[in-house]
Amino acid sequence: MTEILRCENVLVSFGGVVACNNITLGITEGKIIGLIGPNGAGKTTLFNVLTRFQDADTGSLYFRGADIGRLKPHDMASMGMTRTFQNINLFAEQSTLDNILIGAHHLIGNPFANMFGLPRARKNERKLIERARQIAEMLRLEDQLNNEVKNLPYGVQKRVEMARALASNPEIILLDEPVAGCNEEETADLKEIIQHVNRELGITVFLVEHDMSMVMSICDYIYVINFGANLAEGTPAEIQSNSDVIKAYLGEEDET
Amino acid sequence: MFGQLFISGVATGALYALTAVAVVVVFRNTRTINLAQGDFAMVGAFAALVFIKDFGLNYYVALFGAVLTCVLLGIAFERIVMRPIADSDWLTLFTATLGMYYVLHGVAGWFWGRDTKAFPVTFDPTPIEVIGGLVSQGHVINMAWAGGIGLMLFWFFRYTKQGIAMRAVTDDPDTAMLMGIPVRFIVLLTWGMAGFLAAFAGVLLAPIVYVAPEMMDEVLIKGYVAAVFGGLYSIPGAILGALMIGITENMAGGYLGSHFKTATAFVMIVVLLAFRPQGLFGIQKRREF
Amino acid sequence: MVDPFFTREVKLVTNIIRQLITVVGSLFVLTMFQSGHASDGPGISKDQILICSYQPMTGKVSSYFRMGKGADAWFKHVNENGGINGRMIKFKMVDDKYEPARTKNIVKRFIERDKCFAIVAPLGSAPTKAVIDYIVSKDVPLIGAGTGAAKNVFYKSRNVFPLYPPYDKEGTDLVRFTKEVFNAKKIGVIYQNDASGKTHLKGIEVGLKQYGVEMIAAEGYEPKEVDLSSQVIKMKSANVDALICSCAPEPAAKVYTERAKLGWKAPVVNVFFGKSPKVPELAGKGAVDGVYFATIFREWDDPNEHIQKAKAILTKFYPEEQHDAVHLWGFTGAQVFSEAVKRMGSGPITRAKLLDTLEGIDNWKGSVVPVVNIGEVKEGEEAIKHLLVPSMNYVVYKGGKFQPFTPPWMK
Amino acid sequence: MFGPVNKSSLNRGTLANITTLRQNWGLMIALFTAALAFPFLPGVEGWMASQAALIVVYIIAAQGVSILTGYTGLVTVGHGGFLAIGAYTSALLTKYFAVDLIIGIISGAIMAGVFGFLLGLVFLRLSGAFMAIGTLGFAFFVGTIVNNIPIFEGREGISLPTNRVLGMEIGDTGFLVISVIALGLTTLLIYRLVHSGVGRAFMALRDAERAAESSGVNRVKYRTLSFTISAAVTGVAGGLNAHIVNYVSAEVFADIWYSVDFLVATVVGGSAMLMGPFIGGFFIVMVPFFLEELADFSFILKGVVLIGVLILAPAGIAGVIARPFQALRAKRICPKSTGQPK
Repeated sequence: MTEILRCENVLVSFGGVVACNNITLGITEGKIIGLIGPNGAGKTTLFNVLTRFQDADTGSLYFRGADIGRLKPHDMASMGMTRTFQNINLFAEQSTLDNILIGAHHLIGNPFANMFGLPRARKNERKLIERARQIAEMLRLEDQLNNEVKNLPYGVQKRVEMARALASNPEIILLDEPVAGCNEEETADLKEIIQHVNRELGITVFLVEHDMSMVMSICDYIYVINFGANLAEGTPAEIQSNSDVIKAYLGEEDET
Repeated sequence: MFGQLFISGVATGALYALTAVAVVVVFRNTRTINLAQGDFAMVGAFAALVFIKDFGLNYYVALFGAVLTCVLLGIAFERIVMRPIADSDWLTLFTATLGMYYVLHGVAGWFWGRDTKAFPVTFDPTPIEVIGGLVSQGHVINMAWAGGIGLMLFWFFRYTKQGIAMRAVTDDPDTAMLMGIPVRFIVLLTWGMAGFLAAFAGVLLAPIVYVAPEMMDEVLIKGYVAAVFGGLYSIPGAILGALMIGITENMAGGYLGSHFKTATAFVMIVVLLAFRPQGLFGIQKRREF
Repeated sequence: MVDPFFTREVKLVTNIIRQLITVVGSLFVLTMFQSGHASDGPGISKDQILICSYQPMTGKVSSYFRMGKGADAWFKHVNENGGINGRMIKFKMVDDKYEPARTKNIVKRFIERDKCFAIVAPLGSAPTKAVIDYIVSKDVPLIGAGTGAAKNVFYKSRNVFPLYPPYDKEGTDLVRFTKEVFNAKKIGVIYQNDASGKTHLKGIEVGLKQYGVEMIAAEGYEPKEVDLSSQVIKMKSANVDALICSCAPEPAAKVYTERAKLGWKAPVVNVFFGKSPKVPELAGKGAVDGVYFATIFREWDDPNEHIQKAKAILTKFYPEEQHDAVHLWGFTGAQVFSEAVKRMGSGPITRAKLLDTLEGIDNWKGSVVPVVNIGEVKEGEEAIKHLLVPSMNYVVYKGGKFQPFTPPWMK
Repeated sequence: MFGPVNKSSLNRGTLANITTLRQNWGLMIALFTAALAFPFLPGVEGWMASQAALIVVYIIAAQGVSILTGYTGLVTVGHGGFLAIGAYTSALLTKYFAVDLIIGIISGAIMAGVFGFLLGLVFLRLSGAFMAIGTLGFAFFVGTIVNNIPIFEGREGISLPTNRVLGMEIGDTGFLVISVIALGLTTLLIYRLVHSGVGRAFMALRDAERAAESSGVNRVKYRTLSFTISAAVTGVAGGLNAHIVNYVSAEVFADIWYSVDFLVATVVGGSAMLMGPFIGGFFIVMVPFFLEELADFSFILKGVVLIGVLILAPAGIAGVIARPFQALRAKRICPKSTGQPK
């Protein structure tokens, strides 16, 4: 099993407050990996570092062994990494189809050729639309394609975000709290989708989540961080029985 | 020459300061650049003019009347125009204030004509000497008032319930709402305050820039630049920005040549924004997710 | 203040309707019904003469709209007294915001759609420069435009009747003034950074050579600049013997306030378009005391009957206006035009005849200008001979009023 | 890779695109034919052609603003500066080098585009109020330059030779035809832009900058591109504006309210709609036209309409007009759409 994404000794601080303190973790290809930790443990910051929205003060990042510490957020998509956001971050004024197509932005080729509608670009565009439809089909969004996403229900918007992530043809998807705010039915739905994506499409999934039962049931491997530092790692079963983790979640609740 | 240029620059900067502060006060709580701020002031100046000339009132009574007029105008503007579109994007709010600019401009031109009018209260022409430079009394009085209002704002934001609530709304409107702060009321108060500051700006500037519908246009634009200079969130920053612009302008006018005088502020702002997009004293807001 | 409201609202509605009708009408109606003599020029009907004028009603120089109001007041007065030879004068003023691009479109409409007989008393150097070629090419008379830009005054056409002398000539005269009245050797100039100021500057440079005076400082200002202190401070520290101020009333007031503040005593002469009762009013009487102004008109308190009549007319039709020399600019063009129409009698009225009649006005003392003498211009000659107000006088502000002043060479 | 492709859904999608295309094209072609035929109608006089050309100029300028403000979400109050750059480039070339009108206008657009590119780079990190003030500063800066450097002749202005294309004098009618053709090209450009990956990227940056970045949109590249295209389109308007009156003067370009007029045109018409600038440009030019003798009323009316549009029709007048069409289209294309997940 090869590691697709790895970070070593990542340290990030905001004006004296240390958000990530020497975090090291590796994501094995083809798995669903979870990242958990109490509120304010630095999960989102780590996500931002991995997707290059945030620069680490020290530490290194590797994607398939190549150093990605200096790349920009928009370089991630063409490399095969994509993410979703904690609160829904869709292009609200645009249709579902357009939202999905943006996900495939790095596949449009030469922007000028695309803009002036040269034959090859047109062909490419048609192919992208076709693929967007297939993704929509898979996520049961085909009836929403022409609707503006701001008018869609919450759970559907979550699926649109997922579809957008898939459109970039990723090898790994980073999901920032994919089921936050969803009801049980929607959660089950998304869980199924995540598993489908992982098993049928072979895409590695790295997710941050607060819903423990969901994390425990779908993850192959889990990292726990607390106060910005590695606390524990292991299979769901190991984590559930880890005393440090239990203490972090229960005993020291008021200090986080 | 340097001393005199400096002092005159400070005097001019003080003219921009009141408008800059008003721009900041509105921006902090509504995230809107108020293009009508200058026209509020213009209405205030005209109101004072009418009170003094047509009703024969005392200067201070007229000032009070102007303040009342402008506060009501600010509140009415919030209730009628800004509230229905409060949830819209930046562009919408900005252009709404622009609409108000047009309306007030047109109404003022219609009521009072386009002619420049003298403000009946003029100051004693004997100048006062300050560290080697001469300042006219009008400017000194203007600076004193501006300083007084600055202190009052400081006290307001530091010690009054409304002021603290306003600051909370500035920091995080959503949390403030959850904490039980009546955000709507605070926004209304903000606009009232904008009117209050505008009235002072209008009446104080009237003897210096003279009364006409477009009297505040130039001051207003410099006021924005000053506000952005200070980072748009900081009142002391806005005042400092205004003074800096006044001084730099005068220095450029004196040493580089008058052609470049008015452009100085804009060159400064373009260069500043290129290197410090958050303004001189602005806080780089953490990117939120 | 109540009555104008109502009339303006009615005017608003009728205006919109009229505009719509003209636009739609001229699309579909090919031949327009023309009344009056078959031989009459455009814009002339049996009972009306249509003349037009572009004015900065709004925008940055809107205070110069006074010129339009002056002309309008005169024409209202004429109409109230039965018009001229049975015809009323319709004076149409349109706002161009002092933007040349708008002016051009407006003038096109004047000439092509409205069929204006003549353009009378419009305002502005830049707008006029933008449209003068077009106006002349359509053979339309341009009478009394408020501009001293060289192009407009020296335009080679019979159709142009400039109002006052070009600014560069005035500039040269002012240098002579500083030399012979102030006995200055080194002068400074503060000028408006636009067509008027720069033309003055050109003339001043000519004058420097002619009279052996040196210009050691020249500072410009933007028309709407808030504060002119740096310019005045620079003048003072350059230690000039005398100052020429090519300033409009509001900036002039700012300059004199600043000058008084600094306690600077060098003598000053101001160009004529800054001569306004506004200056002492805005700056305070003390600050303007002893300042010389060029002027092209008599004072409003001059006992001359025409001045007093103009005052009465203006008070009647524009009661809220404060009397200013700029009103008289408008009066001049309007009065000369109506005199010419009067002289044409009841026969057919054409543009060619108007030009001939205007050129026939000699030694006429019936307007706010002391004497109007319009010379003859042949095709291809400069319009400068058409000047309505050829001479320039000087006043000095002393003891709270403008007093006539005659420089040595005019005695 | 994604499982079986459902043919029927694919057809529906293609249909959707083609219908959008056809409806817009139909309307646009009708509009342009009408505009081109207009000057040749009986009873149309020269001033109407030049008035119509002025409207066209405002439409093009508003289109320029709409690219940046409407589609990319960066509010600009400084497009008067680009207009000036386009106008002066074209003016100086036609006056001193006697180049063809069309080449002059194209050069103006290129020059404005170059400045747009630079400004885009300078203001890379700005948005919202800061962007507005920054662009405002730029416009003033350009105004000061043209007012004070002798070759631009400041407020005195430059009178230009009569308009010639390929050596022929074109007059008002010919000029209108040229303007309408230019408008056609800019409209086509915007249409292609909006319906391509580039336009999608612009709108993505507008709606959710971070999500766009994580989807692979290079923020720097696309923001700068948007600035460049927007400035170039406004530069076209500038070139036309110079030749419509054969006169350029700093009197106009040093004035912020000119830039603001374009913004108003964009917002009133509908900032992110193809039709928006058309309605807005018409509005801005025709309000003072209908109220030409009542200048103050034209101010008031402009303000009241602007505020009214913002409150009643936030998507602009074009949004109101488009609403029934959109509803109709949605019904036809997605008859089953209920807005609820299955």
